[in-house]
Amino acid sequence: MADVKVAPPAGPPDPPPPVDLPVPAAIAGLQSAMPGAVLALSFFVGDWTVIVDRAAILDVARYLRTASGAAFDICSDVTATDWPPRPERFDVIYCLFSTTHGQRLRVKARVADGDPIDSVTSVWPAANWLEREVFDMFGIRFSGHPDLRRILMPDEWQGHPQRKDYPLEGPGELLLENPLDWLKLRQARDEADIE
Amino acid sequence: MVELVLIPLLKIIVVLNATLLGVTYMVLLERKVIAWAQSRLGPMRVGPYGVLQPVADAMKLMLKEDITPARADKWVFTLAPILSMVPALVVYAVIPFGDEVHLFGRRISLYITDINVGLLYVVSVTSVGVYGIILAGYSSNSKWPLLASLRASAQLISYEIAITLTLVSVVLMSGTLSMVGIVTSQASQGVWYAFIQPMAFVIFFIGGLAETNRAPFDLPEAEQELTGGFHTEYSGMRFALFFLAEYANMIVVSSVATTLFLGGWLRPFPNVEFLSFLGIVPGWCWFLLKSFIFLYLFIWVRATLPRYRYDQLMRLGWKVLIPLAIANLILTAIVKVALA
Amino acid sequence: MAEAIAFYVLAACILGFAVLVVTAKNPVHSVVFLVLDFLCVAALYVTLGAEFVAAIQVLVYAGGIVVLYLFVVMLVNVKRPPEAFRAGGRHATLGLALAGAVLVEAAAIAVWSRLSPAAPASAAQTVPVSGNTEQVGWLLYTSYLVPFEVASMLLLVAMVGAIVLARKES
Amino acid sequence: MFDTDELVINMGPQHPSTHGVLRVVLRLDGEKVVDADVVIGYLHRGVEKLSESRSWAQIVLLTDRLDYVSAATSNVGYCETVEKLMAIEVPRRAKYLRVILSELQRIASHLLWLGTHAMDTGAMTVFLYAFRERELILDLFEEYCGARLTYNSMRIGGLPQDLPPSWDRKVLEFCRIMEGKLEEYETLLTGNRIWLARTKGVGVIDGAEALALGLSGPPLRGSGVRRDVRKDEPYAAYDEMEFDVPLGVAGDTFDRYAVRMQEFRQSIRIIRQAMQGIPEGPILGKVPRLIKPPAGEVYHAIESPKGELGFFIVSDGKSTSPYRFRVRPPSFCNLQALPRLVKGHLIADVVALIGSLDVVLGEVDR
Repeated sequence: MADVKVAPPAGPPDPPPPVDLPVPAAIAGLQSAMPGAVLALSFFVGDWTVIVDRAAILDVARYLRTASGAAFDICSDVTATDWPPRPERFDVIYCLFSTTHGQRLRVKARVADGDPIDSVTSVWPAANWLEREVFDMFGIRFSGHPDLRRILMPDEWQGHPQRKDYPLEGPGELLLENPLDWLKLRQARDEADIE
Repeated sequence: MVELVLIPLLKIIVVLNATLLGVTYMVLLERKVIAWAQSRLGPMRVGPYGVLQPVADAMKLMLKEDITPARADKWVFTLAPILSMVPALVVYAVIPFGDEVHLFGRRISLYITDINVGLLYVVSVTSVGVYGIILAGYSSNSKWPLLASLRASAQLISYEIAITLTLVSVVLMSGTLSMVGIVTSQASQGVWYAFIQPMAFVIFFIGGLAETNRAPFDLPEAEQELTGGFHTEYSGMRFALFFLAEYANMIVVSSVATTLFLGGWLRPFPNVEFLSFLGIVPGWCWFLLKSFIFLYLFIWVRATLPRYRYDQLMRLGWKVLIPLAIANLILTAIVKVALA
Repeated sequence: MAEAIAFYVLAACILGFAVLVVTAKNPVHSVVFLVLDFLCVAALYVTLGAEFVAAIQVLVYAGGIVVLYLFVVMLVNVKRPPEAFRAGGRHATLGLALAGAVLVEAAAIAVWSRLSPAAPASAAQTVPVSGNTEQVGWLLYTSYLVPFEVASMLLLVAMVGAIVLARKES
Repeated sequence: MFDTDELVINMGPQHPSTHGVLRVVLRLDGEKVVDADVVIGYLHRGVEKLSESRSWAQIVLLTDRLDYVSAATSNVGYCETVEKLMAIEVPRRAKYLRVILSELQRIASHLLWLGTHAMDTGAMTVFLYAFRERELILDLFEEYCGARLTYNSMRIGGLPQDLPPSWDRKVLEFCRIMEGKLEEYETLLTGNRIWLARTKGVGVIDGAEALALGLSGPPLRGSGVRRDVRKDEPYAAYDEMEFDVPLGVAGDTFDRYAVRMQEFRQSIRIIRQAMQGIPEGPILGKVPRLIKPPAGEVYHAIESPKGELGFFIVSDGKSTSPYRFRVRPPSFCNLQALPRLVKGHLIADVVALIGSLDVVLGEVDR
């Protein structure tokens, strides 16, 4: 797929909802309850997205989980997207579903490299492993997470593979310059464990 | 000299070889029967219908590298398979395969010896077999086998109690501990003890499954839980010894059950006159047939049932089987005294 | 003659294994030697014509009680540091004292039985049944009924006590 | 009095009952599990990263290798997501065929679950019976698309080919056989005292907690939560199908088992309806030759045999591969509940619980 290199996009388009489309009650409620938290709304191919302030994410989550008009009791997914040219390069995305209202909502927060974001595990315990995966793959730290470790990659791995500046073929010689050294290191550590 | 040394020696050689051959073919039988239960064919490649499969298995196991784990307790690791195999073979000394046959002008009894504490001998020798499993688990220096050996020691001791209690009921009926004596007393009383001691028979069967680590009580070697159980770290011939010991124990249990409950070498309904034409079949054939039925039951159960959990196994042993066995024993004693 | 040879060989084995039980560094090895010791004792019983006692010896001691020993040894972490073997002054004196007491007792019994040897033999002659097992049973339920029942009560009490001790407060 | 330690033991990554390369670090008190830590990633192949340099059509192949025992449903999920992104109208016949293939796949996947779950508890005959019937489904798939495991059976906009001749008769014949065989499995397990003892009351989780922990699919429905993507957010032709969502009550291993056993029957029911009502017409919608969706983000979920399988895809509108490709794997999220479920149970229950969650490590690790 050697197609022509184009400049990397600076961010998602996040098209605003059409003016004549009624905003769902849950989003309207969120906007009125926490006016400062919601930065923008987006609507695309039938999916509603709320872009919120990073600092307010835990409050937003708590509201969406508990408010009767929202009651998003399922946290389907927590993931992230990397937009390197943007100053706040990461989008952390929460896919929610409400079993009472049968509707979906995506919540997005922008995070700069190195900045932490509050963990929502206290609201949705399901987010535990999902946030670990985001940490593992993107290096976004979740403050207040009970057990923030790598999950898919080995513990001693360097770098975060899903970032756009991470090469597809892996770190190559950078990490495994001499695999034997690495093996020895590991063996020594294991033996120390046994003793 | 011939009577004292040669004939017993020949008997021992015949019994040991027959046992080992029986054990290897027991493995094939099990694979075949389970395969048929599962709509498969089983071994088919080595020899016609796979009949030479045991030979191939034995060759493979003997030629395989015999690995001792680096941090194993070496001599206990070597001792364990021997400890589990020897008791399983020694028991055959008192099992009466038949009455007497006339061969080359001599009357030869079809058992190696008949000692007056035969049944106790069986129980005590088999109780030593548990050491093989426990020491294997301990000496492997691996956690899964250790767990398995803990399971095994608790399981075997618990079920031994229930089994021994059922045996006492049988002894009450027969009035003797001699294996031959128990068969002859069934002949003289004209009934198999399975019919007058059905409870003891069932408890003995269940306990026998547990004592030989067979499904649904195969916890010490539960592959899905303990990755192979106590013999996880064994390979080659030492592994084969464990395997052979298990099957030898199965044959022991079914032989003992046949002797105690199914009239040993007696034909069915030994006191019914019009069935006397069955007498043309020699006694040892009846014995083998009955043992075979028992072995088939073992295999059938394995193909059908899921496995018990450790706590459930213990509960069944201590809270169901042992009280039932004691109740049966007391009832037998009362009836016996009342009739006397 | 053959009996004497068997006795001395077995006695040597018993003593040798007993020494190994005490000296083995690994508690599991000790237990294995103990089993071998018990098996030799059972063989000794057989040479004395007491098959029943021999079978019971194997069944109860080798096959039952020592399995529990092994169970406990494996379950409880008894890997002691090497110092524990060296600095055992108090235990050594206690052990020597106990061994001395047992020796004195054995000697006393030997001397006493030499002085009045007829007592146990006469009891066996009054038994109206023949056969090893039957004789043991007869004696247990006639001459020794009370000690037998007391012993069983003692075991029951011990068992209940063990359960009470092991039970966790819930 | 005595010094007793907890035993730390590694179950896996090479272990007969961890269904692949799952590793569970158990802290044991005797045989009782005090704590469990699930270690995954041994089968991580970087599917998400890899997809960012593959064309949209090639990714269908990668989705085969997520849940490799249920490739067709993953194919459906991915294709529907791209269709949603590109607003492609899929012909009704293709929608019906997707339902049929999905449900056949669901039966195949549940059969594998049933066999391995029973095998883990020691009932080995059920395993071979289940594989015997699964073979029939694999034959059907082989006849349809030529493959037996990684089907690559969907295309963006529809399906690669129409049904082979007389395939529909074979499917109905399979449904007939399967109904009889279900009775056979239930005879071996459902009424079996040992099976009941091993599954009832093991790994109990109530509905609210199951939702909070992110369970989906049969494990969630086993706890009595009525949540099925096929009903809540119908896709393909599920809105035209009539079927029930089986629910459990106690939320234990047995209920999860019972739910799946009922789902077999519901799947057969759906296949029969779809076979009856299948319309004539094209099987591929209007799809541009070069697939290049507009810039934007989309999330779409389907009900895979394991639970809610979601795809979150970001397109930048310029390149011929996705900018970000994210799979919401149901096995991953279900497995998260394992430490909670096994706590206080015995080792034997750990294998039963891994079995009752029905995880596929290809999907967990991606």
